[in-house]
Amino acid sequence: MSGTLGSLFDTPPLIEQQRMVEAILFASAAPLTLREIAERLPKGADPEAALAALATHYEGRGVHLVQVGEGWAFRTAADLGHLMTREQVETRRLSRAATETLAIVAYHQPVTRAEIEEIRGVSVSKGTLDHLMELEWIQLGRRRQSPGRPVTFVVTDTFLDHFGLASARDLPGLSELRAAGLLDSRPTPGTADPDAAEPDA
Amino acid sequence: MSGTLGSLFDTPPLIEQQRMVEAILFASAAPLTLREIAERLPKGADPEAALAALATHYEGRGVHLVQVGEGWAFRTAADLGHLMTREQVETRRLSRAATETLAIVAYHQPVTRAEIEEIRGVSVSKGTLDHLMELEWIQLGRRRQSPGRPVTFVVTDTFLDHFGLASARDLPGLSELRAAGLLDSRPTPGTADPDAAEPDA
Amino acid sequence: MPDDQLQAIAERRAAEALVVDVAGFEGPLDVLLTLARTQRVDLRQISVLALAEQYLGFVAAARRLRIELAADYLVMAAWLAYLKSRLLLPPDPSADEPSGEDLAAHLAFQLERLEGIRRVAAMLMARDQLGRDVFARGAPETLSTRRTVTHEATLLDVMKAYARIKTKEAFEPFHLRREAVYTMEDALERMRSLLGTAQHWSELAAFLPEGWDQSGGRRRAAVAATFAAALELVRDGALELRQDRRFGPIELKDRST
Repeated sequence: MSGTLGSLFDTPPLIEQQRMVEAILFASAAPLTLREIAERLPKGADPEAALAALATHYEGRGVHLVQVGEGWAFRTAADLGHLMTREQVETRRLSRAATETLAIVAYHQPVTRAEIEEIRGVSVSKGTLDHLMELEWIQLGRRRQSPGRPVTFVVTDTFLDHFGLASARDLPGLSELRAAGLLDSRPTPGTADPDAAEPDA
Repeated sequence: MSGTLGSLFDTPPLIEQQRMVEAILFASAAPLTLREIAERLPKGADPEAALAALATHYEGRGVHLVQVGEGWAFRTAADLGHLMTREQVETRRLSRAATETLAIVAYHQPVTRAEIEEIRGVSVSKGTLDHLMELEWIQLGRRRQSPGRPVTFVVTDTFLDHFGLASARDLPGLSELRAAGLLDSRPTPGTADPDAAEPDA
Repeated sequence: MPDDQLQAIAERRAAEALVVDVAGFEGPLDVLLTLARTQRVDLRQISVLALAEQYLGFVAAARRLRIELAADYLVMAAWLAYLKSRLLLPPDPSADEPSGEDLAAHLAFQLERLEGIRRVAAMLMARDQLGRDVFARGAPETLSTRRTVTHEATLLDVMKAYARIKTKEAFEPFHLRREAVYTMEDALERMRSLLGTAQHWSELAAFLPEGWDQSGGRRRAAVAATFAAALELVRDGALELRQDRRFGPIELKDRST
């Protein structure tokens, strides 16, 4: 039997598609994208509808269906975290420099190293960026189309997954920061900032 | 936060206990026994009742609550097992050794292994011949009526079929190969690597 | 103690803590932000003049305590001293420079932006985190991949392969066929070891190596090499050579006897 075999038959009813998506997502620890899910469903299936039905079914349960960037995953309900002490992974507390750098990347992305330094008022040690990249919370984005073509940093889906964010637009306090104009790029008076660029893309 | 905190409050209702068992079993790496589940639940909870309710809730779903030995665990429904397997067909180029061996069999059949080696100028591994036999492109012919009665190899109908030949005699002769420019060409770089494989074709 | 006295003590302690903790700061902007907080006003309404004075006081205190200050703290001090002068002096309309107010506003913006990032960073860290509050499936069922490999070859591949075998020799790298060459080095070595045996005049041909004394190219090669080696030994004074007549046999004799 294979997934492609299904195409020989009629597309299964939505309730059956829902079961399939449920099984596929349950089996995976990492989020799966809509495309990855669709690839494993019979032809003609509607993964989006199945996901929506599934999300409703799991509302209020001990396990939730959550969206993580482009992907979907089952995660335990946050209010039950205290029951999972044995599953808790011991993580080293992020240093203050790393926490701030991560926040700057998340809220100002795509952002160059020079911009991170400008915001923190202190140089960024390579170790900090390396550490965040090792955690797979940040990654290299596109090069900035400005002199020197500096690399930019952006947050990853792993970051969104870790902090339970459906997308970078759901970052806490994002709208307040934007409303206060704190995400604007304002060059120092009297200097032409070569890296000045759109704060949000 | 800790599990013991729950005991300070009243025992949560069964539906809440069900949520708890659901989350605990979902996050656990291994099946949990009734006792292990009870240890993680607030005092006064009834894990048996919660498990029973949970099993009912998951009946007919894509994921089932199943008993594994002494323990309990979630498992994807058996009828959806095919979704957990990804079929992948990879087409690879035949290795150079196999192509040359196949060519010799086609042009010189019936031919013994020793003769193939003499023509190629290098030894022919049994693996190469086995591989060609698995592909059903060559097969054993009559034994040669010479000392040792060595086996011979001939091409199969599958080979002729695959290459669109009515018979092995239809293969172009050396002069025709030369006319086609094939004899003047040095081995093309792409075919020089005996194991050169195209990952996807 | 009266409140104002208590507050004075608290402020002094805070100032001391600032200096002692200088290593704990994440740069001059961090120090400024901490100082700005003591003004207990909205960062937009902050007195940059007062802030500059506090920072310069902080740097002076740190130097009095002989605390090594990183260059960027001193750069900031110099910049703030400049900013202070710009704020105190009336603007020079002829100077093509940003006004003191512009510079002060930008500093206030930087401080506000840093504080904003710190606020949201704290909010971010307070979220439910995977592996701490929220958990993924503990026993993921691995997606097995059943890989079927098919091998493909075209008729052209087969024909080319055959062509390749049949024309292999034509493409073999050029090798000198050395087996018909007897080098002078070989001959010299052989002659040296045989010198002692030539007590009397002996024919050169007798010194040809075994297998090279038949006719043909091999013999010619051996004769040439042996003759050249003999000439070499004559030059060294180890050997005498003679030939009675043209094309006659060449004879040699050990010279030491």
